[in-house]
Amino acid sequence: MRKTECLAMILAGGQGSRLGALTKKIAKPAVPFGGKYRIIDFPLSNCANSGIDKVGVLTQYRPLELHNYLASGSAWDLDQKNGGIFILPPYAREKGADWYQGTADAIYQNLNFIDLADPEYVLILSGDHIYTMDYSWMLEAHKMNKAEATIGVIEVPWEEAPRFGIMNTDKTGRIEEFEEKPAKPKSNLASMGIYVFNKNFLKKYLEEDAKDETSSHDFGKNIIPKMLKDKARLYSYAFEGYWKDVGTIESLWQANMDLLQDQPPFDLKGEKKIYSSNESMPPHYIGPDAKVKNSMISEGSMVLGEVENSVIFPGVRIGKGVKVTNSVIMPSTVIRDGAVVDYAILAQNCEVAAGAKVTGQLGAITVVAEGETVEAEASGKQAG
Amino acid sequence: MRKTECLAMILAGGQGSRLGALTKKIAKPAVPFGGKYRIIDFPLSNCANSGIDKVGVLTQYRPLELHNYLASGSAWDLDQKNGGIFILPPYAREKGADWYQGTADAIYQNLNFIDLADPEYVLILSGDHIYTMDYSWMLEAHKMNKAEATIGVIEVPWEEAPRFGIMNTDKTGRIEEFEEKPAKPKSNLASMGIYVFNKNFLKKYLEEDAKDETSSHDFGKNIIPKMLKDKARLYSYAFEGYWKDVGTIESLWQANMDLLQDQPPFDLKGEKKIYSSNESMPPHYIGPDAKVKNSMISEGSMVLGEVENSVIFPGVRIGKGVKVTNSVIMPSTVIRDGAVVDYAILAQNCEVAAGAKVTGQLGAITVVAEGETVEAEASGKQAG
Amino acid sequence: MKDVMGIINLQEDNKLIRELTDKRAVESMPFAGRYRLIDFTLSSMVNSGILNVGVMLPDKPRSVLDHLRSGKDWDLARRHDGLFYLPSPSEEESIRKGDLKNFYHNLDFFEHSSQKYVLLTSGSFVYNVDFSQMLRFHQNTSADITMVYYTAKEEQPGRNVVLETAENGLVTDMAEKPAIYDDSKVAMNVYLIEKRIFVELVRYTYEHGGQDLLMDGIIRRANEYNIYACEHDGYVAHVDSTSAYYKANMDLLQPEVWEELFMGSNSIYTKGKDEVPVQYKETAKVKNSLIANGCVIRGEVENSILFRGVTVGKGVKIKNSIIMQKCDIQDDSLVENVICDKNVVISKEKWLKGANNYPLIITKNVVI
Amino acid sequence: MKDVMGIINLQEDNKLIRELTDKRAVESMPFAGRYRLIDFTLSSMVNSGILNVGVMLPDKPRSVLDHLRSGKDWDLARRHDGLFYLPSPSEEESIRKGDLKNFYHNLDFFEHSSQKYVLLTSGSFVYNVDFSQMLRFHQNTSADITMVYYTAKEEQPGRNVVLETAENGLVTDMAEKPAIYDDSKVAMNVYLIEKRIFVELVRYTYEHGGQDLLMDGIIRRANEYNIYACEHDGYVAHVDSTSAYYKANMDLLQPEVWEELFMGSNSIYTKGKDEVPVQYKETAKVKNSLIANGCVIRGEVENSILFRGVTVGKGVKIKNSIIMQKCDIQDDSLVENVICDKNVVISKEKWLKGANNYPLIITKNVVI
Repeated sequence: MRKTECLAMILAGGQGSRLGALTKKIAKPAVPFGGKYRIIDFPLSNCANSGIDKVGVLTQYRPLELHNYLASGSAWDLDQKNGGIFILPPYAREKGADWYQGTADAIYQNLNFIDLADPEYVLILSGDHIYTMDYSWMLEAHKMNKAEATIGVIEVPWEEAPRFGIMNTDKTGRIEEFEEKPAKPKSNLASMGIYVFNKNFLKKYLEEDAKDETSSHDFGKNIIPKMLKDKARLYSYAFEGYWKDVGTIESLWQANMDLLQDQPPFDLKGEKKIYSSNESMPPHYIGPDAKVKNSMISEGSMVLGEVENSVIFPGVRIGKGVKVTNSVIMPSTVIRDGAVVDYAILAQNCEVAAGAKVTGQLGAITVVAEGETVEAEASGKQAG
Repeated sequence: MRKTECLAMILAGGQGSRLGALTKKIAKPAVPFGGKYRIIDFPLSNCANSGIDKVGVLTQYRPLELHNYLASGSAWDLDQKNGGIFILPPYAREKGADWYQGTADAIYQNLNFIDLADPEYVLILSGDHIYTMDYSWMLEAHKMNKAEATIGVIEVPWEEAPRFGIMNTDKTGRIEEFEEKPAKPKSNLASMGIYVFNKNFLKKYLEEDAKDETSSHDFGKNIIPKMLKDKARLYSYAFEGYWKDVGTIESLWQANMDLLQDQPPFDLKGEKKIYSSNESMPPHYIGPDAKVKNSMISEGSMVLGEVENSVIFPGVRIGKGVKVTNSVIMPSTVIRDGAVVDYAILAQNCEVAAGAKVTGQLGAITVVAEGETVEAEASGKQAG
Repeated sequence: MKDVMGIINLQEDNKLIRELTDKRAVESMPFAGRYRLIDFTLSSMVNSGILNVGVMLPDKPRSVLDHLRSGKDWDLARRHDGLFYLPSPSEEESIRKGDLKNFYHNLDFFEHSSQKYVLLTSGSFVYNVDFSQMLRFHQNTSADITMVYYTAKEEQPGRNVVLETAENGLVTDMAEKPAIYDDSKVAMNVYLIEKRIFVELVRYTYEHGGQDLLMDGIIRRANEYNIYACEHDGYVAHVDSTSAYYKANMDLLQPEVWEELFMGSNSIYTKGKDEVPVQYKETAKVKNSLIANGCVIRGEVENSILFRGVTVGKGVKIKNSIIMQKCDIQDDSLVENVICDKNVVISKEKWLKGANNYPLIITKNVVI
Repeated sequence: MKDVMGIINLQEDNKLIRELTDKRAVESMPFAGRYRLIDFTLSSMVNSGILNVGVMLPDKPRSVLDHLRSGKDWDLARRHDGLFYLPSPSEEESIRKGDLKNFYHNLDFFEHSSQKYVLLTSGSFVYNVDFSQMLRFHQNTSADITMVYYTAKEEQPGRNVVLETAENGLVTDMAEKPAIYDDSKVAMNVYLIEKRIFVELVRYTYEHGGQDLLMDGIIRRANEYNIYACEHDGYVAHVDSTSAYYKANMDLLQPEVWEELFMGSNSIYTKGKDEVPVQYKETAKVKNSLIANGCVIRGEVENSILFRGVTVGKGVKIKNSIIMQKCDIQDDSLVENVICDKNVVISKEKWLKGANNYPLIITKNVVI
């Protein structure tokens, strides 16, 4: 059997409560993004494009729906003999089941999975970010540095640095200090929440941390500082490019809008493709009286009205006389004749009745939750 | 999307404690049987051969190891777009995780999985039995009878009937009475633990049963009697052929030995193939001084000594001067020169040292647990 | 339907559509923005529950092999059954003409398959059919051979087999006609036959000098078999000429046809390309068109079909045209009544215009 | 190795092994009880981490297509990359002889692939090689072309390319010889080349009248390239004649060879058949033999290789023989020094005996 060199573990988070109504029925990694993708398509496609073929997905919430989306993993070519996608919810154990307490605890609870796969390196990823990255280069740097841990970092504007975990490194990239949300940052290198660890090194720290009742079992707060205190060989690996947290309604909306710029800061058509698992649908149809500009539209949709500055997912119906502006319309949602949608995110399988209005504003995007219907009389603003 | 007509749920049981040392490291469905198979290959192959492509496997225990064996399901052609194998351990839920309390509770706890698949019929199978059966015929009978539930039954010798759940039916096969282990059975039609239910009908009874605190949440003890009390349309479906419970050490050993008869009662070479997920191994090698008779031997093994009345799994090494008789040797076990093995089951990856002895007797089969080594000085009998 | 094996016969006569089939089989013609013609019959088989499909390779197999590959996109990359390629016999095995020799030299494939029935189709029809209804009809009528027809709604040239049937579906006459008329019952080249009968038919006919399965095997021997036909009342197009190809594409601009073929409970599958959604830029104006993923549009498009990855520059006007994969239509050019094959570049300010009923065809990889 | 694409060239000259390759390519010859020859190079590629493999189809493609199918058994039924079939050009495209035209007419496959290197092998060698070591060697030496050789341990007839190398592996001479001698460095028909160089080599050589990749492309132009070779010191056999075929099979009865080829960390994959374990009955006597699953044995077998599903009756004696899939050797017959192709039936009490160094060959499907 071929050996797994590097195992990826994607922290797909809890109930994703910052995304509110969008995660009522689905786990955060399965939230649609970018006209046809799901958030988890990005780390999974990065894994596939980096030659990593075994991936654990740690989620507390709605594992079955996620399992249905990921299926056998064939969309990402992860259905291989020794590879595959493994969904890892908190299982019942002899002592009963525990919710994952923090990022480190989630990995700790799955140490038996890691031991079974028996990789040399463990790559830990977050399921909240939109970016493309070839992890094999980071792994290469990790080996060259003879590091015990390598942390992906990105330069952020100095004024935003206090919102992040900040690395202070020497000239070789070795991390000397790590400050979680420092008031006065000494550098603008922020942690991307991407870690490569030597497996046994990681295991030792996780086991120690699990015994520490004062720990909040978090990589940024507990594990990394402890490693630094022990003078372990921690290196940074600098990433350049688009990297965006989509963990809130506003940031999710903004990241979708970023794609509509004439020269978008993030090019979905880049050298490495983003794979996703979609139902087979025909090219979309634009009707005789439709007007579409500055927008993205995907397969299986039918547009008879007007669409501007918007992202339209597969299987959407936009009726005659409809105006959709500054909005994100997720799969299979129906907007009937004459309705108006502005500054809104409509989740999957929604219906906006004929003549109804769904309008928000910049900074206060209106969200319609999965499967809901907006009637004409009840139209107006709904809380996000 | 193609609709799932019939969803199969395999009750893969608890810690399988009746199989003792064999289930120390693996779940019962993954226990090897018949020279190259695992117990779960039989219901899975039956599903594949019956055109059922979506299967839930309910197990409390070691879901990861089972996941590793089942992988994407491709060995059974279950890695299809709307199909697949779903391993369903007790997940953590909002209220915390519960162990499955009984067969009915296990299905009840996975009603959301059944709702997602949304089949018309649910086929419930047990993971303890060796047999081949085309379930599509049973489903056809279920539809023809306009039944709400259909139970697979097999004629057992009258003297054994008190060990089973016994059906009393009218001439049309409609079940009038069900007696669990009756002292004086009125019929010899025993339940095989194979049920077809109309989905909504099943759901209603499971939800009622879950509320009943006096219930032990078992199909045979609670659900079926309740349905009969309500005069529901329950039919029997008679199966003819080999059907063997392999839930104990002795029955597992006997079922292996059954295969060695000159005309075995159960033909693995039947019309419908039994599929299994095996590593790729070459034809086995029989050495110049080997003697093999009345035995089954599989790929990747090397036999230099004597083998009689035994079943040898893949990758086994049998050294010079070894005598293996009346035994079952599971994958990758090594028996070194001059050792003697009689009336024993050796689990996977065991080692029997040169000159060591592992001997049991009829009715008291010796078991060596996975990964253990039997030294020459410590040789002799080990408890099963 | 696990008792039925499918066979797709890719041995069509290409002459009427030569410009577009110079390097490919007609069945692998790009169609409807992202499909190939063969996707329709193959998806219909898969959706009907057929798990074992043999594809009789055409003389130019490259485009078919490249499209279908492992069969995974149709769920046919299976360990048991799944997609099989059946090559034509080499010259030393047979120098006879016609499709019958291909069946004859692949008879072992039929004999080794476990299914009881054979469903034989051709790859040049556009339809979305549930063949499981056909099996039920076949079993109820106890037919030896069941065919499928559609009722023509208008006159149309082109060789087709036209049926006459009794009320119960029994075929009373069957003949190849040079054109079809209103209410003709036109055969869709779909045959359901018990395998035993099919093997006997192929073997007997070939060994007695037959060349063509339909002509020599079925039409000439029609009186020996109990032949029934059932009607398909959904959308059908037979792509046997350039004009039929153009018309069938344009039919999809009727939303009812688009909905019926693609958006019902049975999808049409094709090779996945992971293209990004269509980007409509500030200056885009699109009307009554089908636009496939991967396109970037800055110009005007009307009554047209754009395949995956087409770029439409500023000031471009595309009308009544079919633009295949990865074409690049550069700024200020005009394209009307045109079929552009794959990878064509129309450079800036070019004007291309075909006739209303006779589209201009631009062959693959050309730069204009 | 995700930067390397594999190409298996199935264009071998079959003449020396004609009885067994009448209906199949030499690369799909059954071997070692359950494999086909092509499994060895294909599995080596997959185990080395190559994800994109093109198979240049031979003139008789049926047996290769039937064996490899979707590529799923080798983990090559992928959505991106995976197994590709590259058909030979049709006669109207090229009437030239040699293998070069096949490369030339499939150049678009190379150009559309994302990998930087091409690994070219042939399908008639038996070995289990880790090509990732070869890539490291190639990168370290900055070679244009890297080849692999083995050092011959005995004289042997048969055309082979023999190399001379400097100490650092630089190839100083390369020539086709009619036989090999002790210590000859024999090329294993494995080439690692940067794709850019490979495409240029094929295009230039073909467009200047070349026919054979090795002869016209590499040997004649050897002085234009920096060619290195590295040694493979494991088991190798080149199956280029019936006697080489027989000998290579018999080599597997040495447990060291069997262990090295099959039981190391890299498996050899093949088409799965889900055969049951071998059943040894009361009267079975088997010595020094390889027995594949699905066999049922009641007689005696010695120094032989039994493929999947062979039945050996009571009183049978099989010695020094290779019995392929599904043969039925009935009671009391004697079979010595024989190669039985697939599905042969030896009926009761028949005696068949070939010479010690010249096995008797029984062709497919024969009943004796």
